[in-house]
Amino acid sequence: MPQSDSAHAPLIALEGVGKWYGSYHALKNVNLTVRKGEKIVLCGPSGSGKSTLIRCINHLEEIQEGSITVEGTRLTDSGRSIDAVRREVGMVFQSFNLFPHKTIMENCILAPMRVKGMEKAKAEAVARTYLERVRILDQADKYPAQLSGGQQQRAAIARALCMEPKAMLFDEPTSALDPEMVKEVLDTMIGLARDGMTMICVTHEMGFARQVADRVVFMASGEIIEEGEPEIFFRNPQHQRTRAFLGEILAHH
Amino acid sequence: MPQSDSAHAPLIALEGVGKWYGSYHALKNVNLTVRKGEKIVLCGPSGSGKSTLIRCINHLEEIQEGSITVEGTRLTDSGRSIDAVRREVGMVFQSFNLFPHKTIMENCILAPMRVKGMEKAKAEAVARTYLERVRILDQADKYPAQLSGGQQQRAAIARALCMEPKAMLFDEPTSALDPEMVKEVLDTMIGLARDGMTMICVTHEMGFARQVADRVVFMASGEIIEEGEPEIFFRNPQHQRTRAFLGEILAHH
Amino acid sequence: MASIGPNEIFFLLQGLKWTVALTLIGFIGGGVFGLLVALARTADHKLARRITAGYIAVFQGTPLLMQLFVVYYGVALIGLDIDAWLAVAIAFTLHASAFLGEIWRGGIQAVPKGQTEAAKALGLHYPSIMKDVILPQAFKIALPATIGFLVQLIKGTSLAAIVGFVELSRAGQIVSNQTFRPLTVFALVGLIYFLICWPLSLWGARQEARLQTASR
Amino acid sequence: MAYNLDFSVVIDRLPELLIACAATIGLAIAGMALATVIGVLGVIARRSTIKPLRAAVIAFVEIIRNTPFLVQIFFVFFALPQIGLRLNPTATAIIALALNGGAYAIEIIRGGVDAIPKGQVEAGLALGLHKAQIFRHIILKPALRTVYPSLTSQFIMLTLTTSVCTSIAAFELTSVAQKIEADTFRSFEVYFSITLLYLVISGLMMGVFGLISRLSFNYPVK
Amino acid sequence: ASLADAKARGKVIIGIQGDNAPWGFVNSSGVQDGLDADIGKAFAESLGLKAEFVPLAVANRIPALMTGKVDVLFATMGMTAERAKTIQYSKPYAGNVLSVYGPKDKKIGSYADLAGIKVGVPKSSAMDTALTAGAGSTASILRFDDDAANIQALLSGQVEAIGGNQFYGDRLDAAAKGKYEAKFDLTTLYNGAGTRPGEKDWNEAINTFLDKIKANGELKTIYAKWMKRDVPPFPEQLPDIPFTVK
Ligand SMILES: Nc1ncnc2c1ncn2[C@@H]1O[C@H](COP(=O)(O)OP(=O)(O)OP(=O)(O)O)[C@@H](O)[C@H]1O
Ligand SMILES: Nc1ncnc2c1ncn2[C@@H]1O[C@H](COP(=O)(O)OP(=O)(O)OP(=O)(O)O)[C@@H](O)[C@H]1O
Ligand SMILES: [Mg+2]
Ligand SMILES: [Mg+2]
Repeated sequence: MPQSDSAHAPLIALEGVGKWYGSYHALKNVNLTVRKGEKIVLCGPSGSGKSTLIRCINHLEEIQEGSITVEGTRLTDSGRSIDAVRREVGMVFQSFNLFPHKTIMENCILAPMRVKGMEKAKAEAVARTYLERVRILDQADKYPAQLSGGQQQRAAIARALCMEPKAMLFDEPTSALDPEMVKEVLDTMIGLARDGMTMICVTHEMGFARQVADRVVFMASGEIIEEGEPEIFFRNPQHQRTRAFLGEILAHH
Repeated sequence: MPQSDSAHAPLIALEGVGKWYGSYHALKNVNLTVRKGEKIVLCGPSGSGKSTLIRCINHLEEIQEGSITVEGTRLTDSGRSIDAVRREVGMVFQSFNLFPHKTIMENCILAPMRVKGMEKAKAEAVARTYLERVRILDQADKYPAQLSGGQQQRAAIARALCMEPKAMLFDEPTSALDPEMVKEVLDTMIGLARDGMTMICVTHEMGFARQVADRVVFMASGEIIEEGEPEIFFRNPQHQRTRAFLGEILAHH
Repeated sequence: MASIGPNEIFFLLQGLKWTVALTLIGFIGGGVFGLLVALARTADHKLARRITAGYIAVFQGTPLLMQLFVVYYGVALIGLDIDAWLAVAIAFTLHASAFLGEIWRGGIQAVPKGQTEAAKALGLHYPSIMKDVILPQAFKIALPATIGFLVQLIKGTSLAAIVGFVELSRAGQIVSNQTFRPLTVFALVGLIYFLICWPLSLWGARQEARLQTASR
Repeated sequence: MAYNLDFSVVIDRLPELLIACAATIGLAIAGMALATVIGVLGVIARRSTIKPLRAAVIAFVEIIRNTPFLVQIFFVFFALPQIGLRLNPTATAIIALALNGGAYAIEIIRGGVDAIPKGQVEAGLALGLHKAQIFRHIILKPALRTVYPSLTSQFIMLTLTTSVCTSIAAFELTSVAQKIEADTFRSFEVYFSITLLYLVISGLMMGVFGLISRLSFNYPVK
Repeated sequence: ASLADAKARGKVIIGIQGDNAPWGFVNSSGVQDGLDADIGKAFAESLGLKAEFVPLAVANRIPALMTGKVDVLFATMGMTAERAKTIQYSKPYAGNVLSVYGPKDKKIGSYADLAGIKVGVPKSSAMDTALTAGAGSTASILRFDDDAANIQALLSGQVEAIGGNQFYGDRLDAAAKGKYEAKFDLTTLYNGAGTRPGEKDWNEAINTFLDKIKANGELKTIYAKWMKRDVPPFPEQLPDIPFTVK
């Protein structure tokens, strides 16, 4: 079966990706492969293109150069390839983006029902599993506005998990949270990582990176400057810019 | 002359002040005296009543119990006493509250002209003095939106100074600012303090408190829990709640 | 039976003159009283707020046609013999002041509270707080809605026909009764209204867009 | 003044007036319902990728908003028969009200849709939902909630506009009032009374709008 | 204002319809014209006064009279008993032959033939009153703002018949030659001048004036000019419609 064949083939592969916003060159010749089960932490200064990169992976942004392949499907402008990729890849945003007019449960079952055509009862059962996993099952019937930031972000993670994606993209999932709530979200993500989820995570939580990342990727000015295992990356960064950046973050924490 | 007699009498005196928002008891039996030239830093956890306290001093909020006296004028509901007090007391807000449709210069001359009946030329001369003092004279003809946060806050300070108040109230003047701009505003305030301005300042900038405060006042749940000279206050807080609070702030900084 | 010639067109334009005059009367009168309504509606005085709220509810809850009628004849009925012009001016002023008052109340309340507080802390009094600080900002916020109402008012003047004003619509009706071509005449009348209202609407939309980019 | 107010003619014909009130409310509700549908469909069309469709919606909105309702209803009544579409006065009134209210509704609802944070759409896309599903399940309800106050005050105006439908002989409150006035020449009494009736009708409408809002937008927001 | 007041100010203020040719209307030059205007002018002259016209709509002619905005109404007012309870009519000065008009190929010979069909009338007009009385319960009567809309409704097929006055024939012919005809006459309705109830001075002055122009042929001239026909015979009295103040 091709499935088992590709177990060691990359789940996500970016090759020579170039992206422009108008005339602004936001991503420059980006190459990145993520194998199944790998956890990547993406870091870099503000404006370096981290968000752009992960948004390109599920086609929230179009690329102009190179190719992006997810589970063997090459992402083109065709609706079908976009659908296929989005079904395999879940995404969690900095600002949660829960739907305010739906309860947490309704947030979770919307896509399984509409996209996968799942029955309501089935979708709710799935949702309960994942809400349990992020430990907010007791909040299922509340509306987003009734939850704390940390609970909202965990609900957003559960919502993405309900589509049972093969990989998850996180864009600074803790940076809009009050300090007390950061930990509960990071713990949830660590749990996911332990269970073998493939993850690309933009974050500056270096403790998290040390604990779970297989590789840390450092971007600046739209390019990947350097990547490596966390221990090596943090102890002995190769590039001047990486050193400057790490110096700055560590000073703040 | 009574003026010189009262040089050592309190400039601002609160006696047994009680304040309710509906049924919520926001200030409880607050007693505080501020002598001329004294600098008070007010701190305490969120919701403890710090803003409420200083807003009562210039009657942005009404009190229901006790009395507030400014320069011998007892603050009652009468328009005259409110006017007298507001003329003596300047206030600077967390969110600057500059008038967006007026230039910085126009912001500065409005009150001197309308309240004191000053001529335009005279008011502008006064404004120039204070804009110079907060070092944004070159921005006088710009609109607030064209200035950085730090510049806006300094403009707000200059605007208050143009009324030549005897005391200044600051409500977290730096907490809406980006970190780079905090220092320029604090420096301006330190300068004011050096020149002998009487000040009550709500802030969590403990460096500032150490440097300029004559007394630090700690509030919790609408009460003044403890007060003292900064060195003594920080080194050896008497109350459990003060210790807990200081522990928390210092951990963050 | 006449056809639609230069005479008829000229007659319509004569009507247009009254349309414009009525609009101006309503807008100016309504503007002045609307300001008072807006101020009373946002005042600290509870009774003032209540009364203006009732006033607004009545004028926004009944057709302009009825308002014109009730004012025009009601005033006469209580024994005041007033000129038609004055009656219409009063009716449009009452109508427009309720709408503009409500629009500007929204504008006043949309100005951040900190602005009033800062002004009070500087020692400014109510008239100066309003005139120098709040109203200039409130008008800017309310400009698109104000222009929207102006368009509404232009169209609304057609109802002044009930008290005998030969403004554009009524002129159209008269011409249509002489020429017996209501369709053509009303198309023409519609076109004239459109040519006056559309530029205003576009201007309003532009102001709104500008306001939105400014607040971003 | 020699004139003596005598409301007995109004009281005598109260049953007729109340039926007319019901007719006015009926016209208003039908007009509002269709206007809402036109509003939503119009917004969808305005957001479509088909340029002529967008242009048509814009033209429709501008023409309706910048001409008096009287002219519009005349057209529906007298011009449509020329292309073979003959509608009775009540149907004409409803259609004219719906078109008029719909044009305003398009503009109002569009504002609400534009105010939906981009992140909501992106979250929908990331979950694999399609554009239509996102509009239907994610955008529509919060957008309607945001604009509900403007939409309902527009609908109150629509209710009052039904009075103009008397021009094409539709049966509603103003036409009955005019009939009673013509029969009896008791102008003051009749017009005072129906002004009051309109006030009651619009008050009722506002009450119902409040109720609808409480029932259908019952989710909390920050 | 009383007659004496009017004499003091030198003019009679006359309410007239603004858009009902050929009775009373504002012509394209913005001047009052028509049968009512000519009679009004003659009335003012007979008193040695000037006439000032106030153009009114159907909806506001009564209020204008009642609130004293006009002294008298020559405003194409059909005389009915019900209306006579509110205003004081003078003796009749014009007659209005009202008929039902419809397509030539449709058989309409009486009220009975109107059952179940749509019939248009100008709102508050004499045709309205007559048709409502005759077929109000069987036909569906649509009331339009004015003659133009009423005729347009027939032309566009929105109604199958209309109630009209003696001028409708020409107008229908002009719009669609040979397609429509008068079907049957409804009634002859008489127009009288209106004054405020109880005001004897005006009522008497008008009646005196009307008697005079009926006798000296002046009415005949005016009538011929606008109505293009002879003055009809007027009844001495109408049931429940007093011509004079009691
Ligand atoms: N929609 C857009 N249009 C134009 N430029 C954009 C757009 N989105 C992002 N950019 C620009 O592209 C660059 C990269 O943006 P991106 O959001 O990917 O940075 P980032 O690394 O995520 O930064 P941050 O840490 O601040 O989130 C920035 O210079 C940004 O201004
Ligand atoms: N206008 C108001 N109406 C009702 N309650 C109020 C109002 N303003 C403040 N409060 C309440 O009074 C209490 C004290 O508020 P205050 O703003 O003085 O606190 P603070 O010490 O300034 O807090 P922070 O550090 O967050 O600014 C809080 O519980 C607050 O919720
Ligand atoms: Mg980013
Ligand atoms: Mg505070």
